[in-house]
Amino acid sequence: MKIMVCPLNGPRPVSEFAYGGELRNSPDADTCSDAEWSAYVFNRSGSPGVKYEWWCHIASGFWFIALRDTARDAVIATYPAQAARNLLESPGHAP
Amino acid sequence: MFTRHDSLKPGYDVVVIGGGGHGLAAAYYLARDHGIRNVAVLEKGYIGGGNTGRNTTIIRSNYLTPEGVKFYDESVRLWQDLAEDFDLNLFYSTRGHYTLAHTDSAMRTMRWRAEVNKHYGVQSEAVDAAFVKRGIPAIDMSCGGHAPILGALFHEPGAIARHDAVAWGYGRGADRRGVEIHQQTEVTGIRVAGGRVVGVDTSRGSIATSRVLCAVAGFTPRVLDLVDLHTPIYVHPLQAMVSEPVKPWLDPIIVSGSLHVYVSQSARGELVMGASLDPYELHHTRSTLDFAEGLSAHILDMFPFLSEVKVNRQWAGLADMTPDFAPIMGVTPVEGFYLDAGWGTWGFKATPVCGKTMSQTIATGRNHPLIEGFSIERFANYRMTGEKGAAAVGH
Amino acid sequence: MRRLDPHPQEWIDRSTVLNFSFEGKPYRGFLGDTISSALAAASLPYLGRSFKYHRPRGILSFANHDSNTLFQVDGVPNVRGDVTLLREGMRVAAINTFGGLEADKARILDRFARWLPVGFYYKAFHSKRLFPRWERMFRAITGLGAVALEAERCVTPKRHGFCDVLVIGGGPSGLAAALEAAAAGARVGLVDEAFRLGGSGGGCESVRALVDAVNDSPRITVFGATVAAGYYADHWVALAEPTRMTKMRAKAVVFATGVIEQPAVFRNNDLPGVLLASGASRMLRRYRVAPGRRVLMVAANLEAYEICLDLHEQGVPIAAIVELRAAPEDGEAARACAKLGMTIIPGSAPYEAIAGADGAVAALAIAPLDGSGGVGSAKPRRIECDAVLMSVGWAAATQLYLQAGGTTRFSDELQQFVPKDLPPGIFAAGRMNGVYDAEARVADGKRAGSQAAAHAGFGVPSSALIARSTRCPSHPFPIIDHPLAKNFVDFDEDLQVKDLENAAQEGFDSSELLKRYSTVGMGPSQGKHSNMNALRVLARARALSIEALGLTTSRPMYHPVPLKLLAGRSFNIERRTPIDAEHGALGAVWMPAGNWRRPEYYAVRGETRAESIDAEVRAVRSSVGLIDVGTLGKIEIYGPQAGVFLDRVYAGKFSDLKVGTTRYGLMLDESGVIIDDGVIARLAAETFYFTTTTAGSATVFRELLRLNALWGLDCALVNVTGHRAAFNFAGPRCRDILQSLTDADLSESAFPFLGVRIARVAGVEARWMRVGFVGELGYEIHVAASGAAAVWQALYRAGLPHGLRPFGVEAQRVLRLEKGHFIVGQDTDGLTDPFEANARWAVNLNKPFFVGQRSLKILAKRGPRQKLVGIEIPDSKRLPKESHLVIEKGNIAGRLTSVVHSRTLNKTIGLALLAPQLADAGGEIRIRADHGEMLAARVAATPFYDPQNRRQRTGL
Amino acid sequence: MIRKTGASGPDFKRMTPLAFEIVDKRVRLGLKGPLAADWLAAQGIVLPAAPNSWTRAPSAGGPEGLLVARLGSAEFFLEDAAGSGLAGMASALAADPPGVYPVLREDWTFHLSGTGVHEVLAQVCNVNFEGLASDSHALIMTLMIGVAVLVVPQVMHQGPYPQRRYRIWCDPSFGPSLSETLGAVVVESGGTIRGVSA
Repeated sequence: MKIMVCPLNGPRPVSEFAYGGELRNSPDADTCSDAEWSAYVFNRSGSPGVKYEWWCHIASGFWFIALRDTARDAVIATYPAQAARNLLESPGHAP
Repeated sequence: MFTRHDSLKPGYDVVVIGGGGHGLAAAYYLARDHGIRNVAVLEKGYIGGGNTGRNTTIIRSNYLTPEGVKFYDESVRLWQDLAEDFDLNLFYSTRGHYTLAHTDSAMRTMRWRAEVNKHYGVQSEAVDAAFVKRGIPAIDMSCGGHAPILGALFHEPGAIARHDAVAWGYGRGADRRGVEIHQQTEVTGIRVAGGRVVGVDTSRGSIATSRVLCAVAGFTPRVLDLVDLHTPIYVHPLQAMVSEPVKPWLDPIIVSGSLHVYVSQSARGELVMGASLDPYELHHTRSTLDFAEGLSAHILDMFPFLSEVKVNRQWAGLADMTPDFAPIMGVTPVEGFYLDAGWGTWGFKATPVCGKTMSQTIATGRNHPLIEGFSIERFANYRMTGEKGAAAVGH
Repeated sequence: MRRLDPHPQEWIDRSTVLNFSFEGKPYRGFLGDTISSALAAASLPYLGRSFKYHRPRGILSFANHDSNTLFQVDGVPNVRGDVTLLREGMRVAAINTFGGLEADKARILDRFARWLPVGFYYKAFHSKRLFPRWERMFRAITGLGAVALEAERCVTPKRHGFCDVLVIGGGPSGLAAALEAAAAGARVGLVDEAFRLGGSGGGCESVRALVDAVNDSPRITVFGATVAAGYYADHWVALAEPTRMTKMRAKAVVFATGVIEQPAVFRNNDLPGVLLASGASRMLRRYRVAPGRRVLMVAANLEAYEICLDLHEQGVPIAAIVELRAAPEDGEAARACAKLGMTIIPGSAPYEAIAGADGAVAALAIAPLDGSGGVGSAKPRRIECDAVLMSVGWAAATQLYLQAGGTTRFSDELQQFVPKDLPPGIFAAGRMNGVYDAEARVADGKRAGSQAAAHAGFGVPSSALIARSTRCPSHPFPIIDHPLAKNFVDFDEDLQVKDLENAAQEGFDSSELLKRYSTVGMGPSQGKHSNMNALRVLARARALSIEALGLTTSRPMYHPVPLKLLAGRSFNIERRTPIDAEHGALGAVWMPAGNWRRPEYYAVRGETRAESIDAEVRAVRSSVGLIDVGTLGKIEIYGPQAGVFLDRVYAGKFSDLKVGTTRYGLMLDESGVIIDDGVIARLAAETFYFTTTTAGSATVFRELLRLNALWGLDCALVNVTGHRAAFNFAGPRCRDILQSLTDADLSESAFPFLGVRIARVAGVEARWMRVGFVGELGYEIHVAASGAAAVWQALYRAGLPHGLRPFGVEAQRVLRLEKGHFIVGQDTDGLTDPFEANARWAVNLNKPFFVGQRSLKILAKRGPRQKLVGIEIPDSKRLPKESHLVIEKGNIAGRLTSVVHSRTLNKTIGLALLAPQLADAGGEIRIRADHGEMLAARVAATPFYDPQNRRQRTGL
Repeated sequence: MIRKTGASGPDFKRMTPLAFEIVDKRVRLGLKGPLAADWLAAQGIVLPAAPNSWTRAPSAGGPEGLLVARLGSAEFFLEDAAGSGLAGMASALAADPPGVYPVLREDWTFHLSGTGVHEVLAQVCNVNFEGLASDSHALIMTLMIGVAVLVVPQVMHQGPYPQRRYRIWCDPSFGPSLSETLGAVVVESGGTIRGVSA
């Protein structure tokens, strides 16, 4: 089974984690067009590649960011969730 | 059975990307029903080597939405005559299909599906526990004591078939009608000018064409990138495994959403078993032990006497997933680029009707009525086709 | 075949005789015998029938991959006779026979073989009319053993294992690797399929010394009779032991998996008595069973001569050595054979094996080879023999190595695939690595063991370079054509050379297509004795190199694994509320709710289920009822921005909620679809307490944690779902009863509807919420789990004199439906938005932001596709079922999502999702019930019961 | 045929018999929040420096003293046998100090100890407990047969030899089911289930 290195709990089998999807920028809800918004809500970058993703260590409820190659299932790096806010231009309308 | 072509022609009327069941079926019907024979099918591996040869061969039409039911019902109708059309035995074997319900909310969903199915003339009934026990005498109705079976959705026409043979049948039929099948030929680019398709670049040279069908379930996003189309499609692996052959003991096809199991017994006597999607995005067909462990446990919950039966082989395919669990088909914003994608875990059973509807759509340039509910625009319009409700493990 | 005199190294204990039966007849073997060795010793002509043509078959390989010797043993199908230990009283039978091994009716199929070419089944019987009948016949003759439907579930444990270096293969190189790694300080796991270490060469002195050293090493854990069934990511290997599975996590893996002998392909090469030389050798050394009295060796490598010497030494006469090569390599063994006067016939090939009266081999026809590798026109000559051993080549056991991401190339020098690029932490050694000579194999093992240990952080990696074998152990094309065919490439599937050639001819001419069309390699042995020769046939047919064709993908299982080992105990964990026992004592009839169990209703002697549920409802409406709602998700949120957070995750506004009050909340996803609901209570300026649905509790809390991590607001979430119990105590009498259990002032003015208070009840601190899900004066009482039983009992006792009934999920469904409350997931589906659910009132679109808000603005423009409305059915005789459809002008126009017959209202009521044009109050609709019966119904305003909601507000 | 190597380190060679024990709930205090650490320090509590670790402070609470566990960085779980200062702290916490939030801890508590303890753990959990240092003060958050648990490895000095004991906490709603399952595995492995004790 894949090993994933949780920034808090260290290396654990991937079965201890829940996948939270790709870390994505959302358009500005107040200024974007309906088309831009629906594209954000539904569309995905479906091709294989190296992506920033949300992962949660289930037992500790600890969310973090993993940089993963979805072609090889290789976890390249993991970061605490705070990293999400630096990685995103607009972190889902952070206040 | 197939002609080997040493080189590509400079141009084709239609280029089909993907030599799986869907692509070959579309080519077959283009040639047979629409007289379009100057067609190339480009397959980067070998024909039927993708999900056509990796699925668990279940054929049914007991879907939840009117769009889905009508579409798959037409497919089941086409399946009936396929073997004779091909002069090739597809081992199309009608077994009856049980979707087990272990909770009252599952029973509600089964009845919902049954009512919609019957409305469109599909044989489908929500049945009680006693009916299930009569139909599957060997099953442990308590499922190991922790998931008692309350009833099921019973779909009498549910069937299985020899998956590879479907690709071979369509391939041979297309080949005989002049379609060129090029294996080990990978598409590296799609040339678009003024919003319309003008050609295709491949690992074996460039082709001029004005019409391209993308039928590459599991690889769709990569091809869509070539024409800069954005869709909700994301890819997760779907795994399956097969046992050693044993003498026939299981006729019907059994699916349990709660236990994440589906199982049938092939003509060779193997138990063909599957479960739900892998939990995260991946474009790799590796196998996992967790899958084999979880599935084995649930199989034994239903059939404890299989303890000593051995698992021969496990494998995986790549599934195009969509938010509403319905496919994305037909014309696209790129003129001349046609899409047959988003098959989730249901592509095999749709093979004939996809060939039929996509070939007509390509020939006429207008979406076939049966696929209007599956258009690429439905997301932007917030008009999803809610197949999701029926799809815990909907194989 | 016969048993020889005892030998010190034999694996059997002749002092213990075991009685067993085969095909109903009694036989005897010794302790330590396998089924196959005992039957071989009994000199039976053949032991099984083949899969397709039902040809008689005998022992082939004795290597755990012998599909000729699969048996039905005490009701268990497909038992491998060559590796299954004999037990006293075992009942053994051949599989896949009709009327027994000898009388097998299906043996007639062998005569039809000519009319059953490859792909036959694709080309015949496919008319719609004929197929079903033919399929029944076809299915009956396929399949191998039969499952015993009455057999019980066999439960075996599964465990996680951990080691630094895992060595797969207990032959010389594996043993050396394990010892070297252990010497470097690594903890080592050593796995081998056989009962004893040592591999095929287990007999010799030097190897026995290695075995002893391994058994003495405290750092090495040996897994015997264990199959490394699959390699999974990050050095995780499934070890299938006889009675349990170990999921071994290693830091490095050494593949010393050896090689698997491949048969020569000639007419009737599947006759009983024709077997692989290595198999004969194992049978001889381990079980002292001689392959025959007059043995003929088909040779193409050095091993052939070594085994001949071995046989000679044991007194087994060698009829002749038929050497496919122009001359044997100039080795000691070959010279010794010659010196012993064995007849060596070089440059010759087996042309046809000839069966005797008993069906086993009686002679071999051989012929000189012409330049093209065929036998040309030369007249075959016949040599009498009762056993033919084949020693013509090997295939590297690269399956697991390939699963681990290793790559191979085909070595023309060695005529086998050898490792090319090895991923980090993966090492290969021994014959699988192309190293054949005895000393070199040990040296290669040491090298690999040292490098693996170093990779795991122990010692310095060896820099030794071990050269691959210079002699070729495998013949490039040990395949002889015959006009009458029956020259089998795949014994599992009865595939002959021509079958593969025809498949290639038809265009199935890549490794993968050939496999799928001809099914070569798909049988129980997964091609371990056939894939190499099949590749050679395909390469010849296409005039391509084997390297160019390549191997088919290798997938788990390396060797078939019983479902029981994979399943293990299959634990099933259930959640229970702290008063689970109280429910039991009150006669609860359980129903599953997610992974919880909840009382559906409480059975009372003398009442039917319906009567009990009615009585529970009546109690709530007329007096008081008590229900355990502890399965609801319960979450606390603290901090200066707690209110802001709730504003962002719920559709309603909560930052303005007054301390001491509660408000209903609706949770949406980004697309505006309803995913959850609950009640939010403000306990203090910076403290909120809220509930989620039972089904949603885990996922909703996890998503809230994610959003909090994303937004970085100054607040913290605590999930107390399991730590707090919750009861709903409801009914006109509940306030008076409760007042007797608390000092808190429960008066309307002090504790109004929708208020929340913290006060003791029965001496336990509790959070009280005045909410009205069931539509009566009611209090939801939340207490710490440890206080739950006391409070429940106090409420129950206090209520009893007033006619209290504990009520379950069913009664609650009736009560909530009488109030017209919807249940997320039952009355809404995966696409329902608040407009459609008639819950616009719970949405505040004017907030700066909340999840789903932007999509709601789009949905508002689009307009609802359906509307959730109340309906009444005048005809109270007929009760439709939930999910029955609403039909309008022959089309589906909606669906009944909830329905009950309300005794309280004395009418049938429900909720339905309807097409908007039908959704106006008073509108007539038609529901199609069972058997197509159409029921008239009317759209009605909700709540059905107490429309002004007076009762829950004032308790009047 | 299958031989196991010795258990981890020289100091657990002679273990007491395998046992599973459901432990009485003790006086507990759970809290989290940005200022939780400071607040506890102000109460005179010595905190584990590293996230996911624990310390034991001598206290009136009996031989085992006060257990202070740090879950992640900003959450704490204190446990003590009868009485001790925790009750006082709880009331101080009730005054809602800013940045410090109470966490209700009604967990079920188990002890797993004795010969073969690691074999039992290996059957229910994928963490390599046997590989932990013998003096490990790690606090492990993991899944045991799918249930989220807190595990601390402890060294007990009862009797002549140091004993490895695992203290396991789980959500009370999983308590009955998890304890039944663990108990069954222990019994099958030749161990005993001890009654509720402190």
